Amino acid sequence: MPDLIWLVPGFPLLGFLVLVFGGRRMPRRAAGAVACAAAGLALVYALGALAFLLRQPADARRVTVALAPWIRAGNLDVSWGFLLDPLSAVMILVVTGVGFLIHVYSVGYMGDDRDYPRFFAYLNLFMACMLMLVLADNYLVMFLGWEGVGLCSYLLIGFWYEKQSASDAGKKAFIVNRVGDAGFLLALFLIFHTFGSLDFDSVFGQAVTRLDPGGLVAVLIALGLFVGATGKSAQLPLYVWLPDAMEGPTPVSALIHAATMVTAGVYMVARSSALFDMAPGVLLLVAVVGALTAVFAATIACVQNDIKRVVAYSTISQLGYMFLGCGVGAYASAVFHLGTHAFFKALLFLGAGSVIHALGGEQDIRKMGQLRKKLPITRATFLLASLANAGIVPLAGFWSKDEILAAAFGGHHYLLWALGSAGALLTAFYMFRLYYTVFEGKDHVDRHAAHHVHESPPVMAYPLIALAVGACGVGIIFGFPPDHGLYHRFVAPAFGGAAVHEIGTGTTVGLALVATIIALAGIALARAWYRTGAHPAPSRVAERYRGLYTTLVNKYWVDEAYDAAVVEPIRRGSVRLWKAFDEAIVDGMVNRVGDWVQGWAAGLGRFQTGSVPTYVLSFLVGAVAVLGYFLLAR
Amino acid sequence: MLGFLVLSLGKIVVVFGCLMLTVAYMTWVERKVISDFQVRLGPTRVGPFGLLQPIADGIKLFFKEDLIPSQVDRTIYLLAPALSLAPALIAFAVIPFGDTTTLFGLLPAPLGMHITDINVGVLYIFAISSLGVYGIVLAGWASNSKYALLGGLRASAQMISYELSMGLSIVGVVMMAGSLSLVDIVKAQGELGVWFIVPQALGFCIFFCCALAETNRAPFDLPEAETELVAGFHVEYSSMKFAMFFMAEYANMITAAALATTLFLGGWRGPVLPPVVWFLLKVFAVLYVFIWFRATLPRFRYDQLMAFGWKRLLPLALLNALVTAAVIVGVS
Amino acid sequence: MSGAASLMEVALFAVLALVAIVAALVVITHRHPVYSALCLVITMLSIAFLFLLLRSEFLWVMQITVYAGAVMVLFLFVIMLLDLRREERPWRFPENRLQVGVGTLLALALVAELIVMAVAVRLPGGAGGGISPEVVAAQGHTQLLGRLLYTEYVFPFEVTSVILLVAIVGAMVLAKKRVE
Amino acid sequence: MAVGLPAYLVLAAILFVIGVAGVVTRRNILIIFMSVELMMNAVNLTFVAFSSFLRALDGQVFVFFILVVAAAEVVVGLAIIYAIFRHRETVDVTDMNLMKG
Repeated sequence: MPDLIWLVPGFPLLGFLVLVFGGRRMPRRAAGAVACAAAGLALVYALGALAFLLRQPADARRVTVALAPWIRAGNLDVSWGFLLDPLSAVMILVVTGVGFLIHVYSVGYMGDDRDYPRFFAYLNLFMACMLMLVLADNYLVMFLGWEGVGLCSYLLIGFWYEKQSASDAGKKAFIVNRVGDAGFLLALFLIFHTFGSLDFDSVFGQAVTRLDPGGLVAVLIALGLFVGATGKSAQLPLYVWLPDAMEGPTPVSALIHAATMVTAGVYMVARSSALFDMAPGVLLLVAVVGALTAVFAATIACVQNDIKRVVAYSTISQLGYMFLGCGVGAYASAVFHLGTHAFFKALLFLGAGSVIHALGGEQDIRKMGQLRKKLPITRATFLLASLANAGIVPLAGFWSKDEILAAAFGGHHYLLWALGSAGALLTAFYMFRLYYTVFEGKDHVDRHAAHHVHESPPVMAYPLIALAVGACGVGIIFGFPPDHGLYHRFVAPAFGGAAVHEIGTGTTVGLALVATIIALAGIALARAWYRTGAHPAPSRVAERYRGLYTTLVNKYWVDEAYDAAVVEPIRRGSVRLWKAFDEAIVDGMVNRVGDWVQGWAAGLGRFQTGSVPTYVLSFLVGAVAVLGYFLLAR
Repeated sequence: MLGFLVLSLGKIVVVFGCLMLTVAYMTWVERKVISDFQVRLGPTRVGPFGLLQPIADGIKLFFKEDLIPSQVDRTIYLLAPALSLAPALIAFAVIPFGDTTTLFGLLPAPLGMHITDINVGVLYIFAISSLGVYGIVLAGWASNSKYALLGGLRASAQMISYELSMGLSIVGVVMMAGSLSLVDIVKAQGELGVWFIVPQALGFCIFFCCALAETNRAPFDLPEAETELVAGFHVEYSSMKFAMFFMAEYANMITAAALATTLFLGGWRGPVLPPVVWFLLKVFAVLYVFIWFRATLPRFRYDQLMAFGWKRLLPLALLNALVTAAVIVGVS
Repeated sequence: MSGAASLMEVALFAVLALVAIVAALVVITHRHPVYSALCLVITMLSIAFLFLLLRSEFLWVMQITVYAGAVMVLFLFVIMLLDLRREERPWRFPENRLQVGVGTLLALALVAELIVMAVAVRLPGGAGGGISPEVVAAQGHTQLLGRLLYTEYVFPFEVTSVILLVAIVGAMVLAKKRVE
Repeated sequence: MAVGLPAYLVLAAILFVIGVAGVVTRRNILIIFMSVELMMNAVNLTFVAFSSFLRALDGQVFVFFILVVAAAEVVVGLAIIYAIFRHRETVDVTDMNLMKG
């Protein structure tokens, strides 16, 4: 069985190839079926891989499969190798499970799009790259997957490339990610320089012996990896691309920009825990950045009016929690949150997509309201996802988020815990602001659109229901009791028993109570303000704190600041270089050489009479001269 | 040295004489055989069974007025018949008619019954016969007549095309004998105990088809197709020069038959009768088949002829060479 | 070797050389291409028999088959196809006079140089490559050459076959009538 | 052998230069082409002569290759001449000057 692990990314890759070369020639239904079958088969094999791992004894759940050599140059030796351990098993299950459901959903959501096969081809390619990323047994294959998902993200954000904003958003995502990738790449160079290898086994095995705890090399490696992670996982300060990425089709937002790709950074940090543990300072930085991002994004989410952007900022915020978890050493909990978050955030996005689909493309929540009657399934699943996201017992989000906060508390990072809790309050508030505004409150739906409002077809509804079951169930089934549930017993060995600060049961229960109260408070406030849709408080508060409100609505003017600080100077410098260097010097040189050659050629061309006898005659002169020289030289 | 010269000269004279006689009587044989096929009598008046007919014909042609059309290129027009006949006769130099002989005890040492035996005998015959084209093509061109020119071009294209297949068809024989010398090839058939026509049946068929085409015989006699080209390349020729073309054609036929005999039919080998008799018997048998074909088969169309040569015979000959080589490698 | 045979050989060489040179001169001076071609055939045949004089039987027949039997027939074909006739004397054209004069002068210089070099050639002593006429007579010229071709020179040999293929295709493409 | 190597070489030189003279002085491209063939034959003669006097067959192998390549060259060359003639109705090289620089 482990020999067949390559089939997990292999099936989506095959699907991609089939769709790319034959997609236009096959019926639309067939294209969707191929893509879903590829994702489904990958899911089956992922389940098989899990079953295989479970049959092994707990300390032997780690299999490396080397398929073929890839690069051999000097002492660089990289092979196509896959690593199957509990961590990657969890990741492939999340990717294939959520991915498969989103594929099915897409069949309905993208049903009317003319580029249907292209969409599924990209989606399959994304699956293949993402699975390669999480299954890699060395940093280079991981990096290949990493760049592959980045490419797919770019392609899918800009899927509707005729739309200026979509193609701009795609480019923005790609360029911002380059910044992070540069850090990642530098870290890889440094790893290879230090360890002479890029294989996980040998790097992590030597981490303790070759690296000084807190030493410069360890710090630089960890910092580089973390920079890469902030880019891919949209953390401060590189988060700016993710909200714009909502220009892509909604299933893409759900799959790539909520459930899977953006969590690649978290996975990478967790996978590299051995290296991060050698740099405690960077670990603290990870935690601080995570916590700050969690609150920062949550504050923006409170005032946004685009349904998908609210969810997007929520994603950034939740990713912050995951990094907070990594930062305080609770890698397993961070990955657990990654898994639960994949379910409820994908569900939120798909629910949002269902609403948008029903309203014929409308995304502004100020033009929604009272949709609960018309969209009962969407409404129910969306409510469950909101509760899960807000962290209400016993839904998924509660377990994982609480573990992270408890870990922060147990690690004596009280400030970080406080920030996290504040974020939780905001989370509950904005989630239910969204829910009440969309499904209850006042009906602001456009008269023309109102006629067409309908519940989504079964092909979209069933994935919603399946994800809702997941959002409700995974937390309590796998995560209870906290830190000792099924999930932890399975995954913890992968982190080599990293020091998670034990806290007493009493403290755990107490923290859970506090968190629940905070979440309920947020929900209560949102209910009070937005349930009827006529409460004057929101506008009064906005009026009162006009400065703060404007700042939030404009997202702290971060985009504008980047424009002024980075984009504009580069642009102006480039223009100067173009005029001063490229046109004057480079072009000038080329033109000068061209003129020179042309002049000579015009002169020499006179000898080219085109008359054969002349050529032969000159040939003969040469022959006589050469022979004469030889005779004389003798 | 002198003895060698005298002997060689003697052999040349004997062979040349016999050959010319055979050529002359081949016309008679052909007319008789064809008339048999067509259920008529053929020449009967001149001598018993018309046996003196060839001589009468020769005398007639010899004394006929020698016409030279005014617009011809004289030098080449006069040269062409000789260029046609000479290669046909020269080729005979390497054919072995029999084993060695002492000429009933007249000679001090046994003498090979061939004018010469050279290492590259087979290639020599092909080289010489490839020169035969000149006579035809130059006759056609020099005559300054469109029938003659077309006939000449047709003839040379046909000969060049079929020469290829012919050369390839005997590769099998050469490989089996391990030599290009005709004497050695005959010897090899003796040692093998069976004529090469048995293992090289396909090669023989190809060779025979090519020989028909090379000698411009029916069904490949397009260069002389009376119905289209009046008489082909020699339409402007008359009298003795015309006779020379005729002689060249028959000499070529005899060469081809002798070559077929030597390469495929065991040469002069045979029981009881003396070798020379066997050789002549086999040659006349092959010649009879030549005539038989002429009496039986209709003429090809020109494109069919080319297609047959290039698309059928050539691949078949290649296949034959390939299979023979494979078998030889496999056996050894 | 007996004196008579030697004399015979010298006489044959003299005759063949003379025929070759005279025919070659006719090739480049005759105003009718057909005569040029025929004289070239004569030169080539003479050279072929010189090969025989040098005990190179295989190349003798090959020279006849390839050059006289194939190449020159092709020349004749093309001449007839293009229907070329007697042309004007070259020195009738003023712009050609200089060319002919200078060319002849240079050619004379070249032949003088070459003859000086040819006469000065000295062969290394000893048995040379060891393929004496006796060895050739014993083992057969064709056999020896064939062995060399299929062992030491097998790669060039195979490359030549590719060249032939290319030539066939090239000639067909060039000579084919463009179908409008 | 009664005739020495220099005799063959001188004969070859003369034939070669006759070929050269033909190429230089004639204007008919077919004659020029024939002169080239003549030059090649002269070279073949030197090859065979050297080979024979050096008692090594390699020179004759070269002649074999030259024969084959010459055949190929003639086929293509004549095809080109034919193609030129079809387009320009001439075999005079002084009329073939389209490649003038």
